[in-house]
Amino acid sequence: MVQIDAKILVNEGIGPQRHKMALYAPQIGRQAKPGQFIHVRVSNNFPPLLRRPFSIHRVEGQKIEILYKVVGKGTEILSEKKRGEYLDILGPLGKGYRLPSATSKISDIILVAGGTGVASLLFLAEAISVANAELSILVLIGAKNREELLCEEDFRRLGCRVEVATENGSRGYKGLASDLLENYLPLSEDRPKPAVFACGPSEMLKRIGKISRKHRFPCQVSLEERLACGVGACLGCVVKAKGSSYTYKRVCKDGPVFDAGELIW
Amino acid sequence: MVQIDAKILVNEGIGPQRHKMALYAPQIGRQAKPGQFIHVRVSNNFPPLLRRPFSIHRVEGQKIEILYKVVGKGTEILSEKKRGEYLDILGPLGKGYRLPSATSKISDIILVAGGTGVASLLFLAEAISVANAELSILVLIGAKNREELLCEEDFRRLGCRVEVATENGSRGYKGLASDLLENYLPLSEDRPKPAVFACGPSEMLKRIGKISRKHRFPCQVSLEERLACGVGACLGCVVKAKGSSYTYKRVCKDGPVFDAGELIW
Amino acid sequence: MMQKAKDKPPNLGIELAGISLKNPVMVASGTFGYGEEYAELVDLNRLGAIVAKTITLKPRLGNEPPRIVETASGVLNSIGLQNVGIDAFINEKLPFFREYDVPLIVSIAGDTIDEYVQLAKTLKGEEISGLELNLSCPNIKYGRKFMFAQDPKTTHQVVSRVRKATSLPLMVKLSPNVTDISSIARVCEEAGADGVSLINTFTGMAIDIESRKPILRQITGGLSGPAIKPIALRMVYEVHRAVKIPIIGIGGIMTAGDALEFIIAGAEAVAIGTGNFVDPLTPIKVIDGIREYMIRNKIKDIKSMVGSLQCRKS
Amino acid sequence: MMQKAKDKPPNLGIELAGISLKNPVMVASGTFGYGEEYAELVDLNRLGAIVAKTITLKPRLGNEPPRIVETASGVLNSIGLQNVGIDAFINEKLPFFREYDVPLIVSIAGDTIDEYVQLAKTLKGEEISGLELNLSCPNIKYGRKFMFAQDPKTTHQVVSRVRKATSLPLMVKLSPNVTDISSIARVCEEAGADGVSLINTFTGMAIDIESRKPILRQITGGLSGPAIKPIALRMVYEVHRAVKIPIIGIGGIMTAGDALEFIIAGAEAVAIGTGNFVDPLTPIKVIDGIREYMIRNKIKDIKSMVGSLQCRKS
Ligand SMILES: Cc1cc2nc3c(=O)[nH]c(=O)nc-3n(C[C@H](O)[C@H](O)[C@H](O)COP(=O)(O)OP(=O)(O)OC[C@H]3O[C@@H](n4cnc5c(N)ncnc54)[C@H](O)[C@@H]3O)c2cc1C
Ligand SMILES: Cc1cc2nc3c(=O)[nH]c(=O)nc-3n(C[C@H](O)[C@H](O)[C@H](O)COP(=O)(O)OP(=O)(O)OC[C@H]3O[C@@H](n4cnc5c(N)ncnc54)[C@H](O)[C@@H]3O)c2cc1C
Ligand SMILES: Cc1cc2nc3c(=O)[nH]c(=O)nc-3n(C[C@H](O)[C@H](O)[C@H](O)COP(=O)(O)O)c2cc1C
Ligand SMILES: Cc1cc2nc3c(=O)[nH]c(=O)nc-3n(C[C@H](O)[C@H](O)[C@H](O)COP(=O)(O)O)c2cc1C
Ligand code: FES
Ligand code: FES
Repeated sequence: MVQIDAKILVNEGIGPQRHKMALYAPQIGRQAKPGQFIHVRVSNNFPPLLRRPFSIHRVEGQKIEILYKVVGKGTEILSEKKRGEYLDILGPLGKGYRLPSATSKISDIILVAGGTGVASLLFLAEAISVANAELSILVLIGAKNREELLCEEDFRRLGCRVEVATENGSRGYKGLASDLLENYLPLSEDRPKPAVFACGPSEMLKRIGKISRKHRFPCQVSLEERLACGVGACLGCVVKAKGSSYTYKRVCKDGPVFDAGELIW
Repeated sequence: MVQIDAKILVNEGIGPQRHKMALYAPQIGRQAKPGQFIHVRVSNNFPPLLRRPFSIHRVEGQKIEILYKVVGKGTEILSEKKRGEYLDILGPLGKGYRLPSATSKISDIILVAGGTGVASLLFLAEAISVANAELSILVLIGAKNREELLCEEDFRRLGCRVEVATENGSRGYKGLASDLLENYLPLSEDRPKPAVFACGPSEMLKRIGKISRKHRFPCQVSLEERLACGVGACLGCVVKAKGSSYTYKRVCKDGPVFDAGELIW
Repeated sequence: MMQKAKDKPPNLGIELAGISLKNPVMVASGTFGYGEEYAELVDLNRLGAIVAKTITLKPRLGNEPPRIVETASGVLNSIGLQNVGIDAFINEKLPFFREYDVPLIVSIAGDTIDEYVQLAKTLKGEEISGLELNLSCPNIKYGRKFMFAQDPKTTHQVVSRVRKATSLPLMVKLSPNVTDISSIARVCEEAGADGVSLINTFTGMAIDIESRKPILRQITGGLSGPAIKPIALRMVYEVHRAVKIPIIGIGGIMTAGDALEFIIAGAEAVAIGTGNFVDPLTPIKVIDGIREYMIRNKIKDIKSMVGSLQCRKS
Repeated sequence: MMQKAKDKPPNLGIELAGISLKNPVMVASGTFGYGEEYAELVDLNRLGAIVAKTITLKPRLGNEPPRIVETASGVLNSIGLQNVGIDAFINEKLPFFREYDVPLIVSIAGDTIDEYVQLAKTLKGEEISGLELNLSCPNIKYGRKFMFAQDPKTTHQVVSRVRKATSLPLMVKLSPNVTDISSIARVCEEAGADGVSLINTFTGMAIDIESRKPILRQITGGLSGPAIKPIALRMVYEVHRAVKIPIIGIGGIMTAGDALEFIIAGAEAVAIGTGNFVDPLTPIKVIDGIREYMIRNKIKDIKSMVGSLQCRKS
């Protein structure tokens, strides 16, 4: 974990209200694992007062990328930043996805991405395709409409199979990415269960969590909560998790990636 | 007085931390009198929460100009605005300079400008040279150093005589503009007194006020105070003025131009 | 925004303590002068009501400047109730309002309870819609350490004595500088107030570290603006559960969304203060924004929104 | 910044209620975890002191999320004192600090006075520099409507009972949600406190107008950040004139300038809360900025700044 002033190398629109930013941040890139995030001070002025968290989308040489959607003041200001400016960022933060270990019986990986949830899952797909090249990866991407679909080609280029769902049916399956997942189930008994990794709106994750409980496959989900410190100090970002009765875990430090099974939804 | 979204036509540096901005604002230009100001919302975000006031520097056809110095957050943000963006402005506000009436015995005009005080005085010089072309205008400009001197040539082009003072002596007289004024005094008894108009730091205005009292010449000064509403409603911007014992006058509405004689300093 | 012909426009009108308002958006005392200052920029007839700058018996010069300083998302002011006095107000300022179709609420303040009573009596028979007792100006010390609104006992005395002296709708403007604003509001209700205005400013200060002097000549001033909104909103929420009389929500309102938060928390109406300085059209934009919200959410009557907060626990 | 050889560097060290601090800049309770969370980013040895997250007798789970929402120049939180409990704190968190050369002040809170006493006794003999009694958490209701620090009588009881139970330096953290903070501070002084920490958060709220629900699950939360600085500063100024024990100034400090305002108003030391979230290096930058200010203004000793406000009138 480091705090650096990172130079903006690219900041460009890649879809309606969607932007991609590349930052020169070798110190962070070196350490980064899929599912981790950076905590960005978007402005020295405020609002926004607090930093804003963004998943690490890709690491490429000296640079890291994030992929973000403009939803409020902070992301709006971010989208107006120019190449060559500097951003004060903290990272890499949080606990990322647990990659399938070499000895696991997993043979299939399913990634379920809703909206900007693709951001961390592309990084994950890259990591798996390097570390566990033998695994087949299926990516289910959901979006409101075809314009808002992201990263389809990037996943294909990695050799993943990609299925698409849009809420208005303007591309692929008409419905939600979680429907696509359900269509693949129940799984036949004769082959090992897939490992599912999901990132997207909390409603989607909740639904996938339920499916994973029902069909008993391993499932990691990456959550979003409002963060303050981002480093585990303020206890502002907790989610309910299983404990003796229950306990609260910090999205920023114990997560953002959790086993679906440990959460109380 | 109107509120408009004015398009920025020019916003350029003209010296160290000094900028000139031209705005498309025919509605304001038509009404504007020298000494009046506009009240600018520099950002939809805050800080700065409150508007920032700037004297009207020139009116040229459909456009008005302001001349400003970056001293804090508001003016910093202003200096970063780009041509083509819009600014929410109120104006023209306040009571401007009272021009010498056609029947007055005044033959000489002296303008004393400190720092960005030149802003409103150039507009005044233009107005006088149109309305009272027979009057001779002497302009005394003061600044910290030669780099910070503003508008010298603009005044000359209007046919004014210009004398310059810098605090470090890097141009003209070494000292203050108010010293220059004092050097012209005492005035001989045989010719009519000059009318003095001054705009600049409050210390300078105080000194000039004193000189005017001593030598008994008419003197108008343009004051600065922290404004809130800018339209006379909040009573936040008052200065002490003579009354039965004393009274408070609003810089934004009763001023910013006052007769030096009515102020209690 | 599209609207079918058969849809009736939403009703923004309310009855506030007996005063009919076209909409629940007023302008707060001290931030809108005597109305005339903003008349060139704002269509006064569109406002729910105007609360005039607080008036005292005698004209007051107010505090020495500087009186204003900006803080993070806020403004400190120490105007000190500069005003023309009740007589000049009636003679010189009131006639202006006859040209307008907007309720005028007159804010009054006194150094003593008798002065409040005398002010209320003096205003009897004038063409005004209501009174607001300003018991909470942080820039005036009534010869003692506290404001009226910081003490339940004096609050009760002022309100009940003024209540007897006037039949005009009577609002009481409370101070947030208290431990328990609900109990003060309850006292107002018991003493016969028709409503409470929440809140006046918080006492605060700012220091110039170079000169090591307070920036305001008066040392302290009243904090207003978006900075205080969360606290004001909480106070409205608390008081709404404590009293039955209507609440005027005040504090940092800049947008229709802010105003709606106050209404949902329990305010019958809202008033805009500092927002007027930032953008004179704030009240108008807030009114339009509330209307759009109601159309979008198919809300027919603003009254159904008041106190409609849905709490998952209590 | 140039400095002549003969110029001694300015002295930022202070003696705070018997604790020696390298400089007057601490980190506030609840905003810096148990120190370890920030250790990778901040050189803890440079801090004046660390005030740990408030500890209770039993572990507490804290409130249901959402617990955080940003407001204009502020943050509302309703953590609800989630903490590991005193035993785990001593066994698991304290050892970490042995590696560092920085005073640790432990903040404690109880549901009853007895619990405060018991906590103080349990911490006897531990390697800590002082205690801070948190009497002012707005997210905990001690079975009644008010916090301890909203009532002079209970405040006196807690402080004097804990005073008897410990010889450690004893700070009391006060609430700004009161009518008269000076009187509460005076009570602390009388009851034997070695200092007061001003201020904890203001109770506030925020509403989501689309769902018409409070954004925080707990409905209300504590407001911190730059928004509250002017009020916190005023409270420090008032309390400085009312008591002789040292004051720790807290509330919205983001820069050295902010910290200096508090010191000039009368704070012996300051603590940074929300500022840590915005920039973990805030405390370090504040320390450096204070030093630069002192050099620039030829101030040899920080102590000469405390309460050095020059008021043109009183
Ligand atoms: C670990 C983590 C990783 C993330 N990665 C990405 C990413 O890769 N790409 C991306 O586009 N976004 C990501 N997000 C979300 C992103 O941080 C928010 O969209 C951003 O902070 C919004 O800032 P804003 O100032 O633009 O919006 P705001 O003005 O703060 O909020 C806009 C709206 O969104 C709501 N909102 C904002 N943040 C949250 C939240 N955390 N939980 C619930 N509601 C919220 C607000 O209530 C409001 O309605 C991530 C969040 C977390 C916690
Ligand atoms: C009627 C009027 C006309 C003006 N015309 C011009 C002009 O033509 N050109 C120009 O450059 N400036 C002009 N000013 C001054 C200008 O408005 C301020 O410099 C500007 O508002 C500063 O904004 P800021 O946010 O950059 O600085 P801030 O961050 O607000 O302040 C920076 C520093 O300046 C001090 N300061 C700011 N405003 C004032 C004030 N009004 N009185 C005393 N101290 C203050 C602050 O205390 C602080 O130390 C005028 C002011 C008035 C009242
Ligand atoms: C410059 C100024 C002057 C004010 N004068 C008065 C006043 O005379 N009487 C009064 O009751 N409130 C007065 N107030 C308080 C406002 O009416 C309002 O209660 C407060 O500013 C909070 O609302 P806001 O955050 O929208 O400004 C004044 C506020 C400001 C900023
Ligand atoms: C997320 C958060 C948690 C806090 N937890 C505590 C706490 O456990 N004990 C305490 O005394 N104060 C707590 N506080 C209050 C701070 O210590 C501090 O008094 C307050 O935030 C004001 O300072 P600031 O504006 O610099 O944040 C907390 C504040 C925040 C923002
Ligand atoms: S954001 Fe502070 S603990 Fe997670
Ligand atoms: S700024 Fe409001 S009266 Fe002048």
